[in-house]
Amino acid sequence: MKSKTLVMGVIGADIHSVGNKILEYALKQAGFNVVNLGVMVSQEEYIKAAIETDADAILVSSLYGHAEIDCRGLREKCDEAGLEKVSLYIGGNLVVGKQPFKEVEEKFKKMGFCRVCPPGTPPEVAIRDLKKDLGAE
Amino acid sequence: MKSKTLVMGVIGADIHSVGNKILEYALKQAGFNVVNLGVMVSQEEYIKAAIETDADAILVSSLYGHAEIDCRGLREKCDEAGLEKVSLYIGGNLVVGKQPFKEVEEKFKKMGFCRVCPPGTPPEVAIRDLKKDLGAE
Amino acid sequence: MELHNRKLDDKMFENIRKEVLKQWPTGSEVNFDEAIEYHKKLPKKKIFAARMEKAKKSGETLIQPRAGVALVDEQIELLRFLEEEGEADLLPLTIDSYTRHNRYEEAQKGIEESLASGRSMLNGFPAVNHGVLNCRRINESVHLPTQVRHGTPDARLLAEITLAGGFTAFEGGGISYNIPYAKNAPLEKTIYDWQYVDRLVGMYEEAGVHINREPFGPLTGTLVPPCISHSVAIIESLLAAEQGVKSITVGYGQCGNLAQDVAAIKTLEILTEEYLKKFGYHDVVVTTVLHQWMGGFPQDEAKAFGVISWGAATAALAGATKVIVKTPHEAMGVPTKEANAQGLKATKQLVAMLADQKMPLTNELKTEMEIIMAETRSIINRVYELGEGDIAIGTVRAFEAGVIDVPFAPSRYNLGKILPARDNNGAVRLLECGNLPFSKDIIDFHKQKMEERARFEKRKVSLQMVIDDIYAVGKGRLVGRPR
Amino acid sequence: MELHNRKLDDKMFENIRKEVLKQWPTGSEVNFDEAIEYHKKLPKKKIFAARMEKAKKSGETLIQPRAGVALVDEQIELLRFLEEEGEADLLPLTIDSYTRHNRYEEAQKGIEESLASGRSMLNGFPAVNHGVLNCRRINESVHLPTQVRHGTPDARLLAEITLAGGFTAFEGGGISYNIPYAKNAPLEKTIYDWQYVDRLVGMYEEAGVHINREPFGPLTGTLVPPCISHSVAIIESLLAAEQGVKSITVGYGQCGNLAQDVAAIKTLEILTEEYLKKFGYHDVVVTTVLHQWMGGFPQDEAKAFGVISWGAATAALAGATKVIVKTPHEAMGVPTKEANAQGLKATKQLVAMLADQKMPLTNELKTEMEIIMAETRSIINRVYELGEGDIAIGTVRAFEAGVIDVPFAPSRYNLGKILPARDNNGAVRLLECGNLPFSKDIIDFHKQKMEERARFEKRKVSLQMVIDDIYAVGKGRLVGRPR
Ligand code: B12
Ligand code: B12
Repeated sequence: MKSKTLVMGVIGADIHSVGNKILEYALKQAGFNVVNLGVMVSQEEYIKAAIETDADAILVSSLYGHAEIDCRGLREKCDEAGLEKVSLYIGGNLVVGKQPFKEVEEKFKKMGFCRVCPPGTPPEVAIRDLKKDLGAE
Repeated sequence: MKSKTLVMGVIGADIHSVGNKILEYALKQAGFNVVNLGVMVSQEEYIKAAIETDADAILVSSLYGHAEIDCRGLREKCDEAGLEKVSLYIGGNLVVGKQPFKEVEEKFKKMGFCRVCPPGTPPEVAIRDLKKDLGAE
Repeated sequence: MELHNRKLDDKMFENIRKEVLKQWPTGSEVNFDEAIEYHKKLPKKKIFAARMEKAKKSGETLIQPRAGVALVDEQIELLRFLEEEGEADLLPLTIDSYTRHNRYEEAQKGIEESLASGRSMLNGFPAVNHGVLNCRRINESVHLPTQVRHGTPDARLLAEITLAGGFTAFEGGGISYNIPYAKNAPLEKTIYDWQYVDRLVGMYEEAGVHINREPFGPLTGTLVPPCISHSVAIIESLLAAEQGVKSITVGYGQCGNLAQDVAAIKTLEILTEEYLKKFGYHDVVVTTVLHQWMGGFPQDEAKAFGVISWGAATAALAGATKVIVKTPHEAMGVPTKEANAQGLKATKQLVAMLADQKMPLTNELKTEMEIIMAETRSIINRVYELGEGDIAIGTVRAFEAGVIDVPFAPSRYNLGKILPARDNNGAVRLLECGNLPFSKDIIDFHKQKMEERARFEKRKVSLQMVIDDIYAVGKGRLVGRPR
Repeated sequence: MELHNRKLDDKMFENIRKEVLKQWPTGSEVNFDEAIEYHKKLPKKKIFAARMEKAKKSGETLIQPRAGVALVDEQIELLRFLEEEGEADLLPLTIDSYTRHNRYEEAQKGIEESLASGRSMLNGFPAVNHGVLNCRRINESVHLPTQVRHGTPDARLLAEITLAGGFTAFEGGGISYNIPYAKNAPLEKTIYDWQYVDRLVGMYEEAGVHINREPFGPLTGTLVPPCISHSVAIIESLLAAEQGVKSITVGYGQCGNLAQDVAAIKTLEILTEEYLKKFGYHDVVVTTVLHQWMGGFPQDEAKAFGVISWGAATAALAGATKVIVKTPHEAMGVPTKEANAQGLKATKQLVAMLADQKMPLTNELKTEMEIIMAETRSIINRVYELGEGDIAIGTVRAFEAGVIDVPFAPSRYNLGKILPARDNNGAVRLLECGNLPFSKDIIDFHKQKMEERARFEKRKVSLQMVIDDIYAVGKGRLVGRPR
């Protein structure tokens, strides 16, 4: 079975690059085909990269708290661009402040993300979920 | 005006002696006539000392949390011994655990104490209150 | 009864034992041979002495809370919470104050009122009232080595019950659980009673069961100079070793100046081992414990976390074998289990983060070590002289003479003539050396240190400094400077 | 634009200024002469530079939080809480991330959504959108010196507005607010834009108004070796001094090994003063700041308190002039005001408790200081060479060549070839020295330190160590040992 392609990056004006580098490394080690757009990625850049690489999933990171504003409309724009089958993942410190994660999760699920990962989710967990969801390897 | 006489001590099986020594020192500096019974004082000892010295007030300390059990009936026994006019003060860490002080205060006021002092009450405050209540100096 | 530092003979021990086990009905539950069998079936990881020895070898610093409530099920819940949520390495069974004074009727009242009111009305666990089987039930409900911690001048019945109850470590000693914990208990009596406890432990050892013993290091917890607590720890170690104790943890209450605290932990181990060897006890394993700051705490919880963390860091940098942990509720009352776990977790973070750093042997550290060793040796040697070769007799005479003197102690068998205060860097020195058998050099050293502070503070050396120092940590400082 | 390390000339400055003030409508609120008048009426105790200088003289360690929310009244409430309940010595105005990237429309959206939702939807205070008068309102509502803290590659408009708004200190620099905070901003451009900011500050100084400047020390906050952050701090100090800045606070992010951290703070002050003098800037006052651990935090609040407290202790023992405080919410999100105050209070307790202790100059400390100084000097000297005598030009070339290289930085103008990792005692060393202009001795030193760790861990020196170290503090360790 061909290895799955993931587009990843940190959205908006967010420059938290450490987790992004480590996550890329771990996903590659796990056998994924990874396209890392780095930090400060716009919605358009994710979509463009996903189309170009025929990606299976887009992994959005947001650490700095502005994910709510930055992600608005992303699912819809993907669908418009013909990426209805691409799964959207998001992880990091998604909202401003320490808030009950259940509420945060619901909010982002409503926005069209299939998995919402709490602060500090380790790569092992991300990989396990991805393999399960994408039926990889 | 003659200086007021205070009987003081740490009640029950309580051996916390540090605060007791310091409180004695501060009360004496402030001009009170102080009879310090030290630690592990029984209800009977307070009463005996108060009668012998014609005390104006009894200052009970309890740090270790058993004040509720140790002080039960003290007011009544004082009254029986003819010490109706003697004021009862209590201070320290009066109950087991960190509890809202309002509730603790009420509990001990009901038991007949005229002033209930929260954990760590500084001697200055005790002295100010005593002077006011006893009309000293 | 005549006090000597000599192993209690078997017959005498058995005679006393009969009396002791009659002090409260639960005494009848004690069966020594059966208890030995019980202990032998314990898994190794529940044996306190073994865990301490392992930590000593690997250079770990283990963490241990204090914890005791009135009822058995609540005690189990509390301990399980502390091992799981709190990440404790070692557990305690902290005993209530009535039991500590052998007032079992009052303890019983406390149990009943706790049942009635639905919250613990006792400041610890009344183990004697609950008896052997309940102790075992607790022991079997946890996974870590558990120690009995208390403050009991006469702990003979408590020791019988809790050791038969399967606990593998027992804190205290005839000096350290008298002078700070009692008012009228004669030292002859408490040392003698603790010889019984140590002999009991010795009998367990002879039967092949390891029991850890720990003299209570911090004493009154308030500005106790290292030489005083060291002297008591060493004497109690010698007394215990004579009765057959093989695993001893000597303790010290953090004073707050890093160099002095590290020097204290290092010299405590060196000196205890030295004196044990000197007196012919060659097979005793000595480990150390640092108690996080034992004096008055700040009421604010965040500030308390600061104090707790500094104790944790000090324990790690000093390389103590274990650290006894305070909680953010310290100034207010016996902690909830959550607050207790918080103290543990802050401590765990720091002992683990600093596990790979040790304080290097600087000149400052060397000087502190030398002064502590000189002071302690002069005290112990004088105690030995006073006892004409018998350290037990010497101890009684030493306290009478003020050759050992514990600041702010409640006991009338303590002279109470010395006055400790901090020097300009926060180390605990003596503003008044009382009758401590110090050389002129040492006395001058203390005087000079206090004068240095006085000059800096532009005030005279005086009792006010001592008082200011007692309040200082609670108010957010180490040295109680004039306002 | 052509980059040189030379004071911007007045005419050019005024030309740029016209453009800058047009970037957002609030720019029109800025009136320099009126702002000078405003500043001159500020009480002395609100002047950041004065407070820092006083602390340096008296040996205090001041405490300062980070804090920013979307709306003005909430910002005032937050800061007042931090000065009263949190016992802060210095206050911040922390700016949101949209403003940092000059995306004022998005910031405006954030303000509006915050108004609508009733909670701050921005991770900081959008000062440009709020304008000069709102800044003054904040400034007038607090009692302490307040600094603008951000992370803005092009901070010209922000500086104009907040300085006219009466704040007396401004963080950042053309390197330290680019490399860790941007992806595509060319260094020439950001250094040039920051010359504008520094020149603006210089103009305030020439008009008799003291403004403190602080290069951002921690960079990416993640295993940054002292020589890298020191080099950036020194270069930004030189660039600032050239434009007329007189009060500079150089910073460093705690790494966790005490000896290395103390050495870092000491050498940072020594080297910055040395280079400023060497290049002819004789009247600049240099102070220092230690940032409590800037990498990934543990999620558990009690454990976070442990990390915070260790940072506080390190700052005090190192004698840093101030310490920037983390909070128990760090791993989770922007802290509530209560959590922020808790971090401050734990820190206050420790800096005050340890005020009278300093780390003695041990061999270990001396060695750390020597290595940091040798490394930093070799970098700065090479930068100077690369710039043919011009430190600004040299800096651009140095980043291209990897002569300065910031680990894990998002900027594509950073080579990203070096790899830091901890040695066996937790000090940050280099597993891969990349193109740093180090002597063979220094390279060997690092190699040997890494091999020592590898032997201890029984594994090869490898990238896995770096990764393990990045996670370590969050998981309760300093050195990321194999599990
Ligand atoms: C030092 C100390 C000890 C020392 C005491 C040495 C000695 N002989 O004095 C040692 C280590 C031996 C000890 C033992 C125990 N302690 Co203790 N101890 C403390 C500690 C840390 C400081 C007390 C102190 O000296 N403070 C400094 C002095 C100057 O202040 P103070 O005692 O509060 O007294 C001042 C004021 O309260 C006021 N005041 C006092 N009485 C009165 C009365 C009046 C009328 C007024 C106006 C004012 C007033 O004036 C005093 C002078 O300023 C406190 C916690 C804390 N406060 O930080 C726990 C604490 C009091 N101990 C406690 C306990 C439970 C014990 C033990 C049972 C052991 C255990 N389970 O851990 C035993 C008790 C033994 C016994 N039988 O009593 C608990 C009590 C819990 C509760 N009430 O819920 C505390 C609060 C700790 C805790 N949070 O668990 N302890
Ligand atoms: C280091 C750091 C910085 C560095 C970043 C350097 C750099 N260029 O990377 C510096 C100091 C520059 C910085 C700046 C700022 N930061 Co910052 N920073 C941190 C910190 C301490 C650690 C982040 C980190 O590197 N962690 C280690 C890596 C390995 O973990 P990670 O980033 O969490 O990523 C892992 C997982 O989350 C997961 N993951 C990530 N994304 C995804 C996506 C998917 C789909 C999945 C499955 C998993 C996953 O996998 C990653 C690898 O294991 C965090 C707090 C914390 N976590 O302790 C704050 C934090 C993220 N920062 C924060 C903020 C607010 C800022 C600033 C705005 C400044 C400020 N106000 O203080 C600026 C933002 C600038 C900008 N424009 O983005 C906030 C965010 C608040 C919120 N969400 O409510 C935090 C949480 C701190 C706080 N509590 O206030 N920061």
